[in-house]
Amino acid sequence: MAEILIKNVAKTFGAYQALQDINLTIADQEFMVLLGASGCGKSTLLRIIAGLETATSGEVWIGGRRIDHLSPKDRGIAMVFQNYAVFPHLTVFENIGFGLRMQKLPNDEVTRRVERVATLMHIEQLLKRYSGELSGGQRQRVAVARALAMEPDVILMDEPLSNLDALLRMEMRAELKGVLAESKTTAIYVTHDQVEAMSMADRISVMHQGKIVQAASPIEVYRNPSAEFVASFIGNPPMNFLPANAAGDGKWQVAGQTIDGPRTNNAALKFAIRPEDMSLADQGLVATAKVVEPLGAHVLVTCEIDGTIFRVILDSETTVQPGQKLTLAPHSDRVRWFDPDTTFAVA
Amino acid sequence: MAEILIKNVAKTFGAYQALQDINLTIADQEFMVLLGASGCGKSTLLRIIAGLETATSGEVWIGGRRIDHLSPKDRGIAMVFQNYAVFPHLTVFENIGFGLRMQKLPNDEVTRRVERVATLMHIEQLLKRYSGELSGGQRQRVAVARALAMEPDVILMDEPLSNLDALLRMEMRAELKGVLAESKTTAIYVTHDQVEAMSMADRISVMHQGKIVQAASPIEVYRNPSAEFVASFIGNPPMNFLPANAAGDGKWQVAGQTIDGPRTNNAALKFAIRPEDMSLADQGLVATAKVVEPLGAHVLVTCEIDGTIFRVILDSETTVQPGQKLTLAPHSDRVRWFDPDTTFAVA
Amino acid sequence: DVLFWSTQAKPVEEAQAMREQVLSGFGDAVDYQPNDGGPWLTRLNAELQAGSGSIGLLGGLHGDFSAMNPDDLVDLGDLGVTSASDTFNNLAKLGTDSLQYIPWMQASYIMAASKKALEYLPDGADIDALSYDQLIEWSANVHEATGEPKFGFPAGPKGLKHRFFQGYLYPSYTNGVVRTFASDEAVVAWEKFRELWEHTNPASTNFSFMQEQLISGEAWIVFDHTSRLAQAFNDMPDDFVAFPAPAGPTGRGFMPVLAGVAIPRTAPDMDAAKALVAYMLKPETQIETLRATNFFPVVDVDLPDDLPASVQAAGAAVAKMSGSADANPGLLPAGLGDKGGDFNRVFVDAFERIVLARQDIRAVLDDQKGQLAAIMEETGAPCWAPDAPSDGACPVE
Amino acid sequence: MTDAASVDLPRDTRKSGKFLYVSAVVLLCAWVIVPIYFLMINTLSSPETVTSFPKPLFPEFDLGSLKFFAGFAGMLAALKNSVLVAAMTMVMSILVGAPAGYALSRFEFRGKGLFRLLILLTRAFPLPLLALPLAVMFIRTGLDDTAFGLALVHTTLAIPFAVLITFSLFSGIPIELEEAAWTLGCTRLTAFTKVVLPLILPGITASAIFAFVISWNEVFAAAVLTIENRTLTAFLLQNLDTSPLHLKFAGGFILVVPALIFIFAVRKYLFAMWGIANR
Amino acid sequence: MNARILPYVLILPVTIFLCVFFLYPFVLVAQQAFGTGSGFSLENFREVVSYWKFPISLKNTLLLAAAVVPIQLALALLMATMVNRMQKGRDLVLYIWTIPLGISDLAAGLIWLAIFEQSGFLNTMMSGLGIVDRPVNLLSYQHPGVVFLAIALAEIWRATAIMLVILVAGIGLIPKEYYEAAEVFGASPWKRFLRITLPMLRPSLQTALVLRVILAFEIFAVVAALGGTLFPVLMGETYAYQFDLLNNGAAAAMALIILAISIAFTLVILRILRVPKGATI
Ligand SMILES: Nc1ncnc2c1ncn2[C@@H]1O[C@H](COP(=O)(O)OP(=O)(O)OP(=O)(O)O)[C@@H](O)[C@H]1O
Ligand SMILES: Nc1ncnc2c1ncn2[C@@H]1O[C@H](COP(=O)(O)OP(=O)(O)OP(=O)(O)O)[C@@H](O)[C@H]1O
Ligand SMILES: [Mg+2]
Ligand SMILES: [Mg+2]
Repeated sequence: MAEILIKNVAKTFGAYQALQDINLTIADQEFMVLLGASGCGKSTLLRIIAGLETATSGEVWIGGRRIDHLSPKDRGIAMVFQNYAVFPHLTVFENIGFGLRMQKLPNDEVTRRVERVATLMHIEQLLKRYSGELSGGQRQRVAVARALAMEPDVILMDEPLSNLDALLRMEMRAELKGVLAESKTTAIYVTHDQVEAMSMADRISVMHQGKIVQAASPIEVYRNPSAEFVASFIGNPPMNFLPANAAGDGKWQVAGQTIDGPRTNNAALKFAIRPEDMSLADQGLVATAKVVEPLGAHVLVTCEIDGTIFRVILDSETTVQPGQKLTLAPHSDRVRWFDPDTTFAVA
Repeated sequence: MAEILIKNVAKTFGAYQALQDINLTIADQEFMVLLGASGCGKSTLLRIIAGLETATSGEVWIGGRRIDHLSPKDRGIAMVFQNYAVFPHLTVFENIGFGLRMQKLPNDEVTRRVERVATLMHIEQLLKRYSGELSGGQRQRVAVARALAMEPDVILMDEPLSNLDALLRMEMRAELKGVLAESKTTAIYVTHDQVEAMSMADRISVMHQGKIVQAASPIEVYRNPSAEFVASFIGNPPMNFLPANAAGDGKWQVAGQTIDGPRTNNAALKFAIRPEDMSLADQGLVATAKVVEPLGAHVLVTCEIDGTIFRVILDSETTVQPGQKLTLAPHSDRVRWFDPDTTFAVA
Repeated sequence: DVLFWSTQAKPVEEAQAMREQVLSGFGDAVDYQPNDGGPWLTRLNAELQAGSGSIGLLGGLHGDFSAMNPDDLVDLGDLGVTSASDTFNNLAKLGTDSLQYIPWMQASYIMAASKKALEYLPDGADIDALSYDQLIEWSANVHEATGEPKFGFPAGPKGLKHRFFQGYLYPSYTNGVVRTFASDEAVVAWEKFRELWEHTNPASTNFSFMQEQLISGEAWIVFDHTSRLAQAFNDMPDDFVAFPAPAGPTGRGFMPVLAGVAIPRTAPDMDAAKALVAYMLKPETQIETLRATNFFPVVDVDLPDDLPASVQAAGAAVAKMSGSADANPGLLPAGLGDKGGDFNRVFVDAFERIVLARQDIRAVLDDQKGQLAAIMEETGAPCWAPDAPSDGACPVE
Repeated sequence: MTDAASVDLPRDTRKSGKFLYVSAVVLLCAWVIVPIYFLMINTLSSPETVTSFPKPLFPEFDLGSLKFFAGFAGMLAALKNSVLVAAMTMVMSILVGAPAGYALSRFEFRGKGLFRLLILLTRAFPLPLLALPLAVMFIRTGLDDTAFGLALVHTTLAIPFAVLITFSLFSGIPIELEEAAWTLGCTRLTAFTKVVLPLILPGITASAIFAFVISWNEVFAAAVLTIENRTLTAFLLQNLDTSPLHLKFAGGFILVVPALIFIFAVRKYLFAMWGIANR
Repeated sequence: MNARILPYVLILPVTIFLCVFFLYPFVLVAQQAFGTGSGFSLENFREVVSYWKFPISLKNTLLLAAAVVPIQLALALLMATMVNRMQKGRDLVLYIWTIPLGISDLAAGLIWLAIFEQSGFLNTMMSGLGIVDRPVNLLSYQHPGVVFLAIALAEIWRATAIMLVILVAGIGLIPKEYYEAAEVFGASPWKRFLRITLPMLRPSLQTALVLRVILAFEIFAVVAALGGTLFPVLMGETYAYQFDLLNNGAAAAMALIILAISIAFTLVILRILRVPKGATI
């Protein structure tokens, strides 16, 4: 049982407030992904859970025990550091086996486990090297392997795959998920890769300026962002926004079009739609194509509507020229509305 | 004029051959992206160009001058290091201005340039901090800003955006491209992000085990991979392969289906298709769905055909259940063929 | 075994000889440990303060003992051994009624010269009866002939220069040391010494043991302690001559060196220590000591003929010195207690200021006089020869 | 500019730079070695040669002076004592000093300034003045005349070196490495011993060298605090200055040799063996 | 263990050690400087300061430190950077350079006296080369400059290795990546030294300088060997008070004065070389 409970955690560095009133529960064996802009406090939160940083206030519980005052080694946690922290004076083998030696496991058990995770991470042929003789991605995999070898109750991973190529990353993702599920490990995983977040997470917590804005399942976060920040942050390219003015009776005026929307008292709302949730049609929002970027299977067309950037992803079959006028029909069940004052979603 | 010419460069570390016979020309002002698996030698190549590592053999020319024997500072190069190498004893401001001070630029010019690139990288409010007080992504941006501030002839970037969130990364990409184009800088850019590679590159060089396998425009690399490695490496998820047996007269037997293909003398080829280049149809390859992963706008369905993993990307509207049989029709103009012996593409 | 804690016979060869030749004859094992003054005194004081210790026997100069608290030394009066000299025995009481230490061995300061220098002796000068003026002239001759000043004077940090002023220069010119410190005669004496200094090797401020400079030829005519000249005579017996110190207007001043042995009150084995004292004073031991250290016996002995060259040369020179018609023997400073160092410093400072810094002689002497007077008053030490006796503290006139 | 010129020019400057560099190294080596060489000449010369002029520039290999010491009673025992004391000093000063250096580099705590001052005071006050009270204390507590007792005093002298050197090097070890060790189940102590210590091996080595050398060459305390168990230095060195020249040199030489052997044995640990990188 | 008490636990052994073996005797000795038995007085200080040699020895000590320490620092830095970039034979070279460490100051004085004395090696070589026609007396009161130079040389020779070893240990820990970055950004070797080595070496520099300066104020044996009585220094005077004049109070006062000077300089060094908060690795 390694449920993680974070209660009212705050952290300040001098005058700078890095975390504010964080409340989060991560269920036992859950795979929680932390997403958020650079500098929003993800690493700080992980470091507080690991016990490397002391929270200015608040409590951290793991498995029903309050652990704020335990030293890192007593928290049953393993961590992958954002900057690896691979020991330079030890070989890859010794690095990976480091934690196991600390637990005084017998030699053959250490060897067995090290070799297992090394194979998993595709670094089995590097076991004799020192970290100075590894490439960036290899070093990162050593860091991951070192944490995995511990078979901890809780694993904290700070962008563990950021320096790997797409192919390897995809493989690693699957293996990580598999290994962690098998060992029933609770995981908190920081990533900037949304595909990674979407495909791996049981739940995603979106952080913004030291606060958690939404914590929900990937599809929920993607489809029903709770706030404008989440909407614009998740999804690549991000959601499009257009101002909407009340036209009464649940109708809203958006870029010259009248669209069905929520019945609220607001005079203005924000209309939001993901780039892929539109198709070329005879009727709809009229946009001027500006830049056309091939993305392989699709094209990303960056357009302008009333001076606002508006992106749409179309099948790469369609040929669009810059300057061309496009009429875009939003898929109505994918349209979302936000209150411009609170920035929160309106039902 | 800063054309880069790499002639027969090889590099060995002890017994390990990190680079073999690299030949590459990067045109003046070109934006060249290096792609390749972790540990394939990308950083090593950059470091050789920068002069931080001496090639075991071969020559490096920049702007028509052979520069192998110049020290790094005389090569007119700026570099973003994979591990940042942000000076810990200097503030962000001093870090970014470091190279400018070395050039003995006047104070106000230094300030002007530093502030400009800092704003570009969204770190203008961090200028007084030391690197120990920055988050990983912030540190990385300092490293990028430091290189940009130099306004060099050639800029080498080793995964410069790997630790940034998607939104910021997208912004940075655009700004990087803009700034480099404006300053007419020749760039070599290592990335693992294929979207980045596709959208930024003038040309992409794909490296594999210390060799360059293909150097061509993004769309070319994506659509017409010159070898199996490139095909499987580029594209996320990667291209699917199935064994094909000659059925005579340009027909090939693939997973029980007969498909038009090249007229060669081979008895066997490999049929290859990208996951997004298929649609559900009445006739085609029959696959059994195993895992269904939502990716936002699409779903990634991992299937099996004759025991081979086979991935397909479908519109997220389609509901697929694991275990379901799918009939997939490949878009015929997207099918590629590879020689299983040489691994090279067959016309 | 007995720990013999000594400031004498420090050079490794002498220490070795002490152990192997002198002390091996004592029934019990003796651990002979020579030390610099600093550690010697520090260790001794520590044992005295702690109230227990391992030092059995102390060896030191008269001055080393006079600086000590008399209560810390065991009365050796009942031992039944003393030196042959009443003067020494008196000195050894250190102003008390009891024998604080037993005189152990003696030496003096003499002159030595390289035979190469002899040809430059001034006309009519007798090397065994030189005057200061002749010495100066001789040195000047050598200086002129060789182009280099060849008189050597032990003015280095460990040199015994102060003894030259206290026991030789002042008695020879002023017939006193304390009373006449700042007299007009003293001014003359210093002027003479300045003249001599003209012909003195300027590196003398680094010289501590003149035997080295004699041997190396950096100095041809030198003044020093007999044992500090020994090596020259032993190594090259045919190259050097020893001769008495020069004479001045008030005679040929000279001064003995007296070393003694004493027992600290913390000695672990008092009987063994006392036995060792008695052993040290035995004539045979004294002769062996002479061989080992070049210090002469303090008891009556018949000197054998096979003594080292240094002993023979020095012995002869000292004999001529004390037997000369104008001999003006001085005594060791007595009654100064732990101010012996300050007393020396008055003379050393005068030397450094007058000779090295070339300050005005009169002014320096008048200045230093105050300090000398203060020392005498504080200690209340009465005058010793050649100063005229005093009631109470010896006055500086 | 032609290609050849642009390539050759820096090559030349590199070559001349290299030459300058090598000659500087050679010069500095000579600067250190030549005086030692003179010491050796004098050690291996007969007494007459030592005091002669001009001096020979090559040793004549007269072993007389060395033989004298070889026959010196108690040399071996003294040598043993010296090594014993130096070894104890080394171990104690590092065991005691390194944790304090660690505390200085990793923690902010009240009294830190005061503590540093105490360390410096220790080095800035001449030991001979302290010898008397120390000796009294030692005699009373029975530490007197033991190798251990002397090692305690020498450790006091070596501690400032150990603390300050380890302090300055600990500051160069990224704290992340230590943090990583903690998350892998290390206590502060094991993280320190398994990760930090190996990385500051150069600093430990430097401290060890200093401790050894300080103890080896210390005369005063050794002379006062040991009687039966004299160290070689107290045994030889303190009487050297009043000994005949040739023995001075031979004695000096004999004292130098063990220290040189020790430094030779540990020299390679002075280098950081693993490049420390942040990532 | 609690991070608040841990540092105290760590410094406890040293503190106990120093309290017992340094502070306790130090207090006893220092007391003697202030008055003789009864009451507090500065008489001892007045005495030592008013002695005519005091200003000279103070001047000499400071002058020597001022001449020697900067040169040693420069030399040690040069040597440290040189061995650091050396590929072949560097432990041999470093070993040679650290040899003087093993040589006590007494022995060093001896060695250099053998070089500078009139019948010494320097004269042998000079007359051998025909520079002088007969040996010149270098260490005499007539050439105070030469005496000073000889002392300074001997001291530089003897004690540069102390700094060298500390700096070598420190310089090796500077991550290579920073040099590479600086190099790419146009820093010449000299600039790299100024902008990377020096600032990143600050802690080691601090230590090396502090220890060296303190030792420089305690210089004695080498000076006594080469300068004889010509070059009085503070520590020599202190020993004279203690062991020749048996005036413990005055000796303690002298020692305290040296201590005060050392600490003052140390504080200045620590101030100049302090590492700003946050600017550590
Ligand atoms: N000093 C060294 N000794 C031995 N092998 C080395 C050394 N440095 C690098 N290598 C090896 O050389 C290969 C290329 O390294 P390089 O850093 O260029 O990889 P990379 O393409 O940048 O990988 P990544 O994407 O993981 O950063 C790697 O397999 C690495 O293990
Ligand atoms: N020691 C410090 N002093 C001051 N500010 C700090 C310090 N450490 C971190 N910060 C600030 O706290 C904020 C949160 O940092 P953190 O490392 O948690 O970010 P992050 O979410 O991990 O970002 P990234 O994705 O870029 O790694 C950042 O804005 C950073 O600048
Ligand atoms: Mg982070
Ligand atoms: Mg790399």
